Amino acid sequence: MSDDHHNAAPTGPAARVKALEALLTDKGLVKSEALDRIVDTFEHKVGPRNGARVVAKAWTDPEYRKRLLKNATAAVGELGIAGPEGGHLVAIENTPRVHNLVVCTLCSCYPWPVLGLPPVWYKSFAYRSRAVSDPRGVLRDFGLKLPDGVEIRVWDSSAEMRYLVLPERPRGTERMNENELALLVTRDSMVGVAKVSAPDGRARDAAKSERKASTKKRASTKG
Amino acid sequence: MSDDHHNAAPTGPAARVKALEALLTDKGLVKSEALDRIVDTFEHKVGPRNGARVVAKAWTDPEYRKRLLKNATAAVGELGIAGPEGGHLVAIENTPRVHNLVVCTLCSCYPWPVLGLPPVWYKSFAYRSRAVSDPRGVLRDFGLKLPDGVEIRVWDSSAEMRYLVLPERPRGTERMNENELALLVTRDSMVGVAKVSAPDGRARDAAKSERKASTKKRASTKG
Amino acid sequence: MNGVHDMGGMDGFGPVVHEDDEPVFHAEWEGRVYALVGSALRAIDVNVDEFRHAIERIAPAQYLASSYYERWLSALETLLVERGATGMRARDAVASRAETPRRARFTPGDRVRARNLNPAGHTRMPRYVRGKSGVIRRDWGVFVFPDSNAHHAGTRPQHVYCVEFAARELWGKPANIRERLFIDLCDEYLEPADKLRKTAKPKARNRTR
Amino acid sequence: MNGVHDMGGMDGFGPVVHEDDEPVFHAEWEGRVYALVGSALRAIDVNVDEFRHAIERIAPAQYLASSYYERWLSALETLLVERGATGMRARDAVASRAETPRRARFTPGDRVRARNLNPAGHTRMPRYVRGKSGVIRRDWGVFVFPDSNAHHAGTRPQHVYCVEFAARELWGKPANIRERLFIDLCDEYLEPADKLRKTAKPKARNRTR
Repeated sequence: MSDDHHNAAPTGPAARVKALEALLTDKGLVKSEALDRIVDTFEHKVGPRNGARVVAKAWTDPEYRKRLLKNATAAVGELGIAGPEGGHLVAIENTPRVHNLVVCTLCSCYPWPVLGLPPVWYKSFAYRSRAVSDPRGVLRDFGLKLPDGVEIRVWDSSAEMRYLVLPERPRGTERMNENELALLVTRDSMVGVAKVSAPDGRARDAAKSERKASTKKRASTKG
Repeated sequence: MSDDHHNAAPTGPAARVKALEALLTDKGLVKSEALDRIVDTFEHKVGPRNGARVVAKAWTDPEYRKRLLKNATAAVGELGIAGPEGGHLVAIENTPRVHNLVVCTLCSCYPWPVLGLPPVWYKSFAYRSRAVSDPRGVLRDFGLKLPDGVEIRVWDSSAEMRYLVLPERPRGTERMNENELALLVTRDSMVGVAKVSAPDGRARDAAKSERKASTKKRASTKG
Repeated sequence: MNGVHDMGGMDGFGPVVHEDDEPVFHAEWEGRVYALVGSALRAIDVNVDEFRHAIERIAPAQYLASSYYERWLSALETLLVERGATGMRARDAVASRAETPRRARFTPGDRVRARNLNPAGHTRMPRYVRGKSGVIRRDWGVFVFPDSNAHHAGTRPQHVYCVEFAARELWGKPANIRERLFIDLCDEYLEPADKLRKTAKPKARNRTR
Repeated sequence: MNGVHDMGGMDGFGPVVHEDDEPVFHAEWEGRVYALVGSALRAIDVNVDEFRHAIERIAPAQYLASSYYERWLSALETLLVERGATGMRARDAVASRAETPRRARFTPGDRVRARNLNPAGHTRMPRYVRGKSGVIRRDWGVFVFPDSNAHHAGTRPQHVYCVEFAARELWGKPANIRERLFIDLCDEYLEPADKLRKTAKPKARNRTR
């Protein structure tokens, strides 16, 4: 999206938003500082790192995995993750035979607390229109070609349930711990348009060398 | 539609058309004089007056009406009317109990030889979308409110058949001849979004004085 | 294709606006486009189904933002560019080969169901009738099959029928019982309605996950 | 409403384009709109269904020409103007009245058909499942009914189920048998599939005209 030229025009969205905010703060309906906090939260605190922690924990803790699949809202709550659009979370598990894909055809519902705000492709008309009728074609757009024998399950989140895909743990990660694993888990894999890859050479080395440090830092970025 | 500003811009349709015509005449694929003739034909020669002649004749000549309802292509051909989009004409007759309405939801197919090129409203998304699902609402947009007891038949011309509505002959026109009647018949009535009205003033007086006669005559125009 | 052009039954386009004393063309270029399309398409062997499909292929946002003749113009440009890639020669005239028409499978009075077809290419069966049941009212005779003809994949000549649908079948119970829809559908678009409807069943399982 | 927003199964939007290292917001105003919507709607008592419907009410051509946050902005403006007409006071809180939930009509394993509903207002049942048969997989419990809640016409609390559809049921025979769709549908959207399907029949007549 190139919104730059919009910003210049007085009727562009930037100007309209500024006018709206002025009106609403003037009327006492909103507070600019509260808006600042919301923007900051979604730019810096809530994001796919939350979901990655959940996935990594489910990969390494079989009991947690069970709780996650049974009641995802409660299970992510154990990690301090909660918030708007997170009241009815459902985790769906990929297996070698079943691949899950999440879409919202009618708007762009998304599990904010675990994945943050949705990327442009998730909100795109191309994705919203074709994910339900041509999921294999959509996955090919992402460079993911699944074997014919794999069943694809598409989840159209039309009501209040919000879906988190629990991707398959990649081979070659048996020695990695929870924090290292979390670094591998991408947003796309938790929506179901990608698989999680084992780290290649360099990254694997990096993961090893930073094993201790990373643990502490990421824990402090919790929402 | 305000296309005026387009004409000024070099990338507007007017400029693009000019460039196309130059290219195609240059390649010998089209001839400008042939294009002139086509434009002239549809601006001045082919139009709803053709259909009006057909309707007026059907109102005044019961045998012609029968032929029209049986094979409209042949019947309009008797009046020298033919041309593109006229190869499979079908006439559908309105009665006091049945009102017909024609639309083309997928593009804007229209019986050119009898009605000319379609008006903007026929090509509008509003008409194409709602004529099939809410015909009574669409007719209200045209100011036509039909009694609840009247059945509405919508014809979506999705194949090569092109539909011409044969409207009801209005009361009070019993003394009018074919040429006078043709002047009453509007384009909209032959698409089915309007009824044909008797001429006001003069004709209404005539209608009153002919009350008795009309009963009998109308009986003869029944389907 | 299930394009935005297939707008039967859509909401949101507002009331129909009628223009009094409307001219045939609202600008000179509209007339030129109209005339050019008819002449040029013949010259480069583009059939009507292919032209319609070129209009359907206009990107949805552009389609909705364009006027009727702007869409004609865009489609013509597209076809010329595509043909230009092959030196503006006519394509192999597959369409002109004489093909044997399919025999009529239905006769007036037959109950039929419009099949649930979702072709990626051109089709003249709008979405709003698919899966719905109606009655054959007329057999119009044999016509070219738009779905193949648009792609120069043969004319596949077949019968086209006028099929009647109750508005309630199309739009559900609140629809007026005194409203019917008539639409002309190709033989291939239809299946007998009286045979048991075979729905694709998900296997009976206890849980999804 | 059968709006352009209901795009499941539509063709023509091209491939999905992926942006690497995408920022959360692509311009500062996007973040402000996001934050404003959440805060302002609460202040003027607009529920999420009403907000979604305000987005759906954007004119189709504008909807397709706008980005996600541009649509949020337009919807917010619309709602503020509409509320402004009533002095920006919250509407009567019909939605907050305690209503008795409808009892669950279905249980996991039941075969159901999505009803052919075409409401003029807000709905969360997309067109592509209507009339199609599937199987109840989960009962998620009781939720507000979006179709009424969006119009402040009561919450009509009812069960929402996860319903499984075979891709072939939705898209016809060419669909891959190894594809299934799961969608959460309200009790009122569904009817038992095993009862004989009553199609609205046109009266048997010999001719249409």
